[in-house]
Amino acid sequence: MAVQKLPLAKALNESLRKALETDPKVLVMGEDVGKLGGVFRVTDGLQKDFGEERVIDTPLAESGIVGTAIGLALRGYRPVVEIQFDGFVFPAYDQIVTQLAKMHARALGKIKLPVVVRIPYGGGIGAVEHHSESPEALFAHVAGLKVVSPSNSSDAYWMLQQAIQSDDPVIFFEPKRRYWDKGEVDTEAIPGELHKARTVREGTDLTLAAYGPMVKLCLEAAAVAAEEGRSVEVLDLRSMSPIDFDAVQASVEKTRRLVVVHEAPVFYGSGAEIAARITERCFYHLEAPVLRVGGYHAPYPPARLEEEYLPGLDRVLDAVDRSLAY
Amino acid sequence: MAVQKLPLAKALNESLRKALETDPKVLVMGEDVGKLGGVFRVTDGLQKDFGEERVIDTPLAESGIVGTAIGLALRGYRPVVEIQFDGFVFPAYDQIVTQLAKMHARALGKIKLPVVVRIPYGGGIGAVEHHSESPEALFAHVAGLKVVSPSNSSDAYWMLQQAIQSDDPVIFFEPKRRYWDKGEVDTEAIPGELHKARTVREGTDLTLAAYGPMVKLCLEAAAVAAEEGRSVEVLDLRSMSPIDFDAVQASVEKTRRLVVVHEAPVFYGSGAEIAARITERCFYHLEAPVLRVGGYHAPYPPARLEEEYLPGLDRVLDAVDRSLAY
Amino acid sequence: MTVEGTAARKPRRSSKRTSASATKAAGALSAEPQLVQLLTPEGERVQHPEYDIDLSPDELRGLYRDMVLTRRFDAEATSLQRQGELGLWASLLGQEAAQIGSGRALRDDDYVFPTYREHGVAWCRGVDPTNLLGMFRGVNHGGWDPTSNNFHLYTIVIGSQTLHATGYAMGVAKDGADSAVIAYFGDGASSQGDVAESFTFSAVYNAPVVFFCQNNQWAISEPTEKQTRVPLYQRAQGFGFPGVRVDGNDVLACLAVTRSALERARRGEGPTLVEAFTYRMGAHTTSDDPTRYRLDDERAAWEAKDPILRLRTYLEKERLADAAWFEELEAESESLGKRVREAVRAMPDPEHMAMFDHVYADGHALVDEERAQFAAYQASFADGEDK
Amino acid sequence: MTVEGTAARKPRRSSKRTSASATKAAGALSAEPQLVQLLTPEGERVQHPEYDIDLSPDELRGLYRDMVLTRRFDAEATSLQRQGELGLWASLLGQEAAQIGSGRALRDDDYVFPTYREHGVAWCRGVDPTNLLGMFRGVNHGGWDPTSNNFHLYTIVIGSQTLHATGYAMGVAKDGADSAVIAYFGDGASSQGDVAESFTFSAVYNAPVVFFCQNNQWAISEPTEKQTRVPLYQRAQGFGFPGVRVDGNDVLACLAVTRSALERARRGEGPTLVEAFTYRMGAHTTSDDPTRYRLDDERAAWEAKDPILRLRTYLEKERLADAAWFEELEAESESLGKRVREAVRAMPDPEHMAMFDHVYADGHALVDEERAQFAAYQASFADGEDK
Ligand SMILES: Cc1ncc(C[n+]2csc(CCOP(=O)(O)OP(=O)(O)O)c2C)c(N)n1
Ligand SMILES: Cc1ncc(C[n+]2csc(CCOP(=O)(O)OP(=O)(O)O)c2C)c(N)n1
Ligand SMILES: [Mg+2]
Ligand SMILES: [Mg+2]
Repeated sequence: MAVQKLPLAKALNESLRKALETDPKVLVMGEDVGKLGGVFRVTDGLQKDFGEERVIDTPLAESGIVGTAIGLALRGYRPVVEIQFDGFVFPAYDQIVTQLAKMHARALGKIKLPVVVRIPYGGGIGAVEHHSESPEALFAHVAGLKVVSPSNSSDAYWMLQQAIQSDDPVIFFEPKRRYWDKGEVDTEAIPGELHKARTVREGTDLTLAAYGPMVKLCLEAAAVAAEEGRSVEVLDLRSMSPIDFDAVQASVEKTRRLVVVHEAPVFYGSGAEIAARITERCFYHLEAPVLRVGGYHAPYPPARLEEEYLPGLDRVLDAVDRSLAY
Repeated sequence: MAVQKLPLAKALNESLRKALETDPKVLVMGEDVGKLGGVFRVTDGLQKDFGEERVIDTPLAESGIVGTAIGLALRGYRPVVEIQFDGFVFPAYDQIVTQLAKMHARALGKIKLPVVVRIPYGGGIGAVEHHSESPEALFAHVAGLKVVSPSNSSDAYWMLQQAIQSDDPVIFFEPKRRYWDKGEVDTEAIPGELHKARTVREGTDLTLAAYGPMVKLCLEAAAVAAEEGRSVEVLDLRSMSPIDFDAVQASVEKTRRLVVVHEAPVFYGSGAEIAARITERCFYHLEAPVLRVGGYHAPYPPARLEEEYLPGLDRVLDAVDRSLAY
Repeated sequence: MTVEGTAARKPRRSSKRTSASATKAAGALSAEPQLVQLLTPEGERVQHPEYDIDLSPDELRGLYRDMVLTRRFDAEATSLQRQGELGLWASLLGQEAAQIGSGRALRDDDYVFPTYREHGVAWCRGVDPTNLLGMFRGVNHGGWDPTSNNFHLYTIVIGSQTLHATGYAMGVAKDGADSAVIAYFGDGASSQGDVAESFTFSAVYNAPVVFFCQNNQWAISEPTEKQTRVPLYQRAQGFGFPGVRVDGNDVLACLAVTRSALERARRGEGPTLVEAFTYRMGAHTTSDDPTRYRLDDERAAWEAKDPILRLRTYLEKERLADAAWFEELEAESESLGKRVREAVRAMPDPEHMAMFDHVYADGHALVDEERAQFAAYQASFADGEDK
Repeated sequence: MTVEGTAARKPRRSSKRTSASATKAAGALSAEPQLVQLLTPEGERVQHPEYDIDLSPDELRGLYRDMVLTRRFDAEATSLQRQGELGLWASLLGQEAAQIGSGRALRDDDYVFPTYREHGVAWCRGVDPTNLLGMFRGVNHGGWDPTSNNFHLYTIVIGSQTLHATGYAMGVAKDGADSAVIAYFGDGASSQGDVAESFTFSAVYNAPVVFFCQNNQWAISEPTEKQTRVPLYQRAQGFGFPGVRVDGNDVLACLAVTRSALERARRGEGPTLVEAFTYRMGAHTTSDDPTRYRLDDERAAWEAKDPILRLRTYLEKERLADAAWFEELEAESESLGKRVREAVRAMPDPEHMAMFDHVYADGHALVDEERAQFAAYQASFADGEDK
């Protein structure tokens, strides 16, 4: 009973259900989270079971959603907010950046804001504009926020539990193109720490670091590379703020090469921060510069171009080759 | 007549005046830009001379300001928008990121959005919360925007001219703590290119790269370092999107050491992008990792702590020492 | 689509649905909405004290033709989506009168800011319907030239276009032109801060803009009561301009009310909010499953108020069009469907390099660099093949 | 401050100032504002059909005392800023009645969301006035415990606290409590999208919140006409709840109207908008120079409507307070000023390391790392000194 094979979206659903059951202060709010169960069905059935007072269809106004969630948190609730798509978080950006992120510090710790903002993110699903963005760097740059992204069903379940339990605001990026990927969830396991990276494949020649939707791709790339006789280690970073630099450093001290992969544009992306800091930490270990594979400095393209825009197997392997060529 | 010594704020004022005179389509809009002349007097006297139809006091709503500026641009105007302080740009963030940045691409080039968003930014003026932010990375990560910042009166004058003439949206960050610093402005000079860096001090041992308010600090640091027998080159980057990587590369190939200085938090800041890319470009040239000096991962502190939070002479020199120690 | 029925024909009143929590005091504020109607669901022509309209038989037939062709186009797009030719489609089914009525009220020099559903308005503007399909097919994000038909690109971020419309209208006023601007948005959109800010700006600057809200009763799965507890047209008054509710399934009333609001704008009297009370007969988009959140009954009741049917009844009753004319229109419909089908199937995928185009008007060093890198990368595969 | 004068005593009507571009049609919407008044500028007690209040002499003297002490505190803060002890000060001068009247209408269990100017409300909540000065001195960003007096931190980002208040009120309703919430904001803030969204959310969820808008006629240099072309209290109606305009310089009317709105909230009838029509007698903040944008005449006219003076006149006329009482209050004022002055001067600068505190409640690896680096860096100077 404790171990189930669940699609990632369903694991999130179970996690929300668990939180609603366990803590009467937990609320789920957002556009269409009620009867519809969210456009991705992550909140499916929750309103039916927990009522309209706890699973709340909100007016169509993201600033309002986050702003009222802050107020509810001040009143002692633990709101879990759904933003319908990555591209629609920006009307709430002011509330997130100037209020949610800073209020705990503004009060010198006297109040806490346990608000989770769930954001389905990333591309690869053939969607129209604004439905495939990867804006994680825009949140990770902001002190006061924590930013995480699960890559599989088990992490989806547990990281959401931990995010809801956290007394800090957490921006929870859900890899929407992996919503339907199944994975085992042990609801009685002892979960790892929310902000620690995990080595998902061991290797000795090069480290691939990724999070969210790109972990699966990196595992595929490592498998192909293995056929070509290259031992590639894959790290699932899991958290973009904080970043588990210790884990990356340890891996790079072993492999001496690092490639960071994300869907977000490379320019000013999380790969930049990782490259800069790891180069500082591992200057004498690195045999090649940290390479980055990610989106281009262009608006996310129409669906028929997204395969070219997004990091794919070939682009990751190309970066692996380039790194190993140093 | 053509060469005048002007405070940076006054140089901006003259530049706006020139633009209003030259092009009847240029508009100035924002909160308190009219009779008051803006809280920093950058728009002083403009409404008096050009009228309320061209220098427009807007309602107190930043999304509305940028959103209507987009509409005005679609109608053929060239709005120059003032955001009163860095911390108040976020209500406009959605309009800037999802509309202003993307509309040209959305139309496959058939429309242009020549909108300039002026933002007084950075700390060091002893202000209350939200009045000392350095959010440039949050704009530079977004394709479709150009992001620049002058460091002196001459650039203030000319870069604003060029930003207004540009057919692309430009986020124009004004180093508010330098508003009162005087510098020569030659209004008949032939200006440099908007997005090219400038070497403001030559050196051979190490490169300091900065922009906006930190250029002056880096020059001071270079002068102190010179007394200690170290030849430090200082680059004024001027543009954060695009970044003139060629200029940084050329300098680093000479000096073999790079320290990037900005007020914004280091974590996910522009220094990360510069460090990552320059390390890739100059892997075999660098004798030390690119070091970064900037704000901490903490909300901008109360005024009585800002000196500790902000990069100062000692912190820059400390980084210079650390780099040279490699 | 043209369904007979005797179900309740009076527009459902929002107040009926006001959530239990709404109080009497609030209820008192929401007086009986004054729904402007000129043509009843039964096809009876009725008078209205403030709004009237006198249309020639040609014009009446024209409106009917517009609605039929729009519906046909929409149906074709829906089936193209089912066939996998489009990634998504947002159907306007049921909203033809609101869109054709308001669209036909416009002058060429007026400017339109649509949402993603104004296919009928696009039709009135002379936009080639196939142009609308590129973004739903995934070959572009719109891509048409807004200036060639004064019809802006579709906007997906809810509400944001209302500010663009307001700014554009401020520009029209500055130019001393007597054109007007119309901004479309939905009942859900009414909750967005941007829409409120556009009301504020347009009122303060007295901008010549008409806010045309198609209240189709639903924002995806949320009924209008999740956005407001009083009728939406009343929102305008608190900002200092008039709001009016029109039967959104009555093409004549939509034309009359929109024309009057546009005239008001031209006369320099500023903005008007028009709430077109209508119904989204289909799913939100082809990705949506409305059976999860609404009852069939409701849809059935609205079928009896079909906008096309009522005008057809009127045309037939008044003998303004004969069977031959309807047949000809049917044929025209079919050929439109065919043309659209063929055009979509022939729509090429964009070149890969196109993703680097038009990021900037004046160029950007990084885009150039990435373009070159991408070209070299792609060429490396070609090279590989050669070997 | 207590200036006699015979200048126009009726509140200036917004419509008088409506910009030239506003039209007659719009003007027609802005009917004569119904200004609730219980005490005239001349100190006459008047009746109002809907709002009345019966206060004991003690209570009346209490209100007077609150206003006087608040003004004294405010003056002290202004002079502390001039002396360089504070970096900035936002004076409430002229708005004492609006703040004390509304603040005294609150119960202990009600919750307040202020802007940055509600020093009088803070006083009513029992917040130690020196607590308010930390952020203006630059030693913290507020830092008091909002829960100890149910008085939230000052919010600088205009309008954003109205959503926090709405969410808090939604929580109160969920808890089944009969407390109410009050959100303060200004005339300028009324234009922010967040304020409109808070109206929408509070109406839809019927949240027990009172929106208290102090229309002090100015948002820095912009008169209210730059934000609206009709009186602000009317904004509420289009969202489905009542709005009322009260003489913001009449402490009795402010108390009565706010109390009534709070009671309404407690009864489960949802939000109310109160517009307190008042005047910012001073500069926007100590950084501002109002001579650049407004005429002295205007200020003079409002001096005649001073909120403290009129209550004094009334107390004296009705013999509710004697000279000794006023003298005692004067002495209390002075000692308050002295206490505040001393407290501010004694306020220590924060420890340098404090900037790493409270970034997160549960910690963050990078903050720990940077804190350690900073400590080592600072220690390196100490080491240097040793050598
Ligand atoms: C800012 C933003 N939030 C959320 C969405 C997702 N979304 C797309 S359409 C829609 C409902 C819109 O309802 P309404 O305004 O009534 O227009 P309708 O679709 O009924 O025509 C939502 C929530 C979006 N596009 N933009
Ligand atoms: C979002 C935002 N934009 C701009 C500012 C700068 N600002 C501070 S106070 C103010 C005017 C506020 O006017 P009003 O709401 O009438 O309040 P008042 O100061 O008159 O009490 C402005 C523009 C801000 N604090 N926040
Ligand atoms: Mg709708
Ligand atoms: Mg004000």
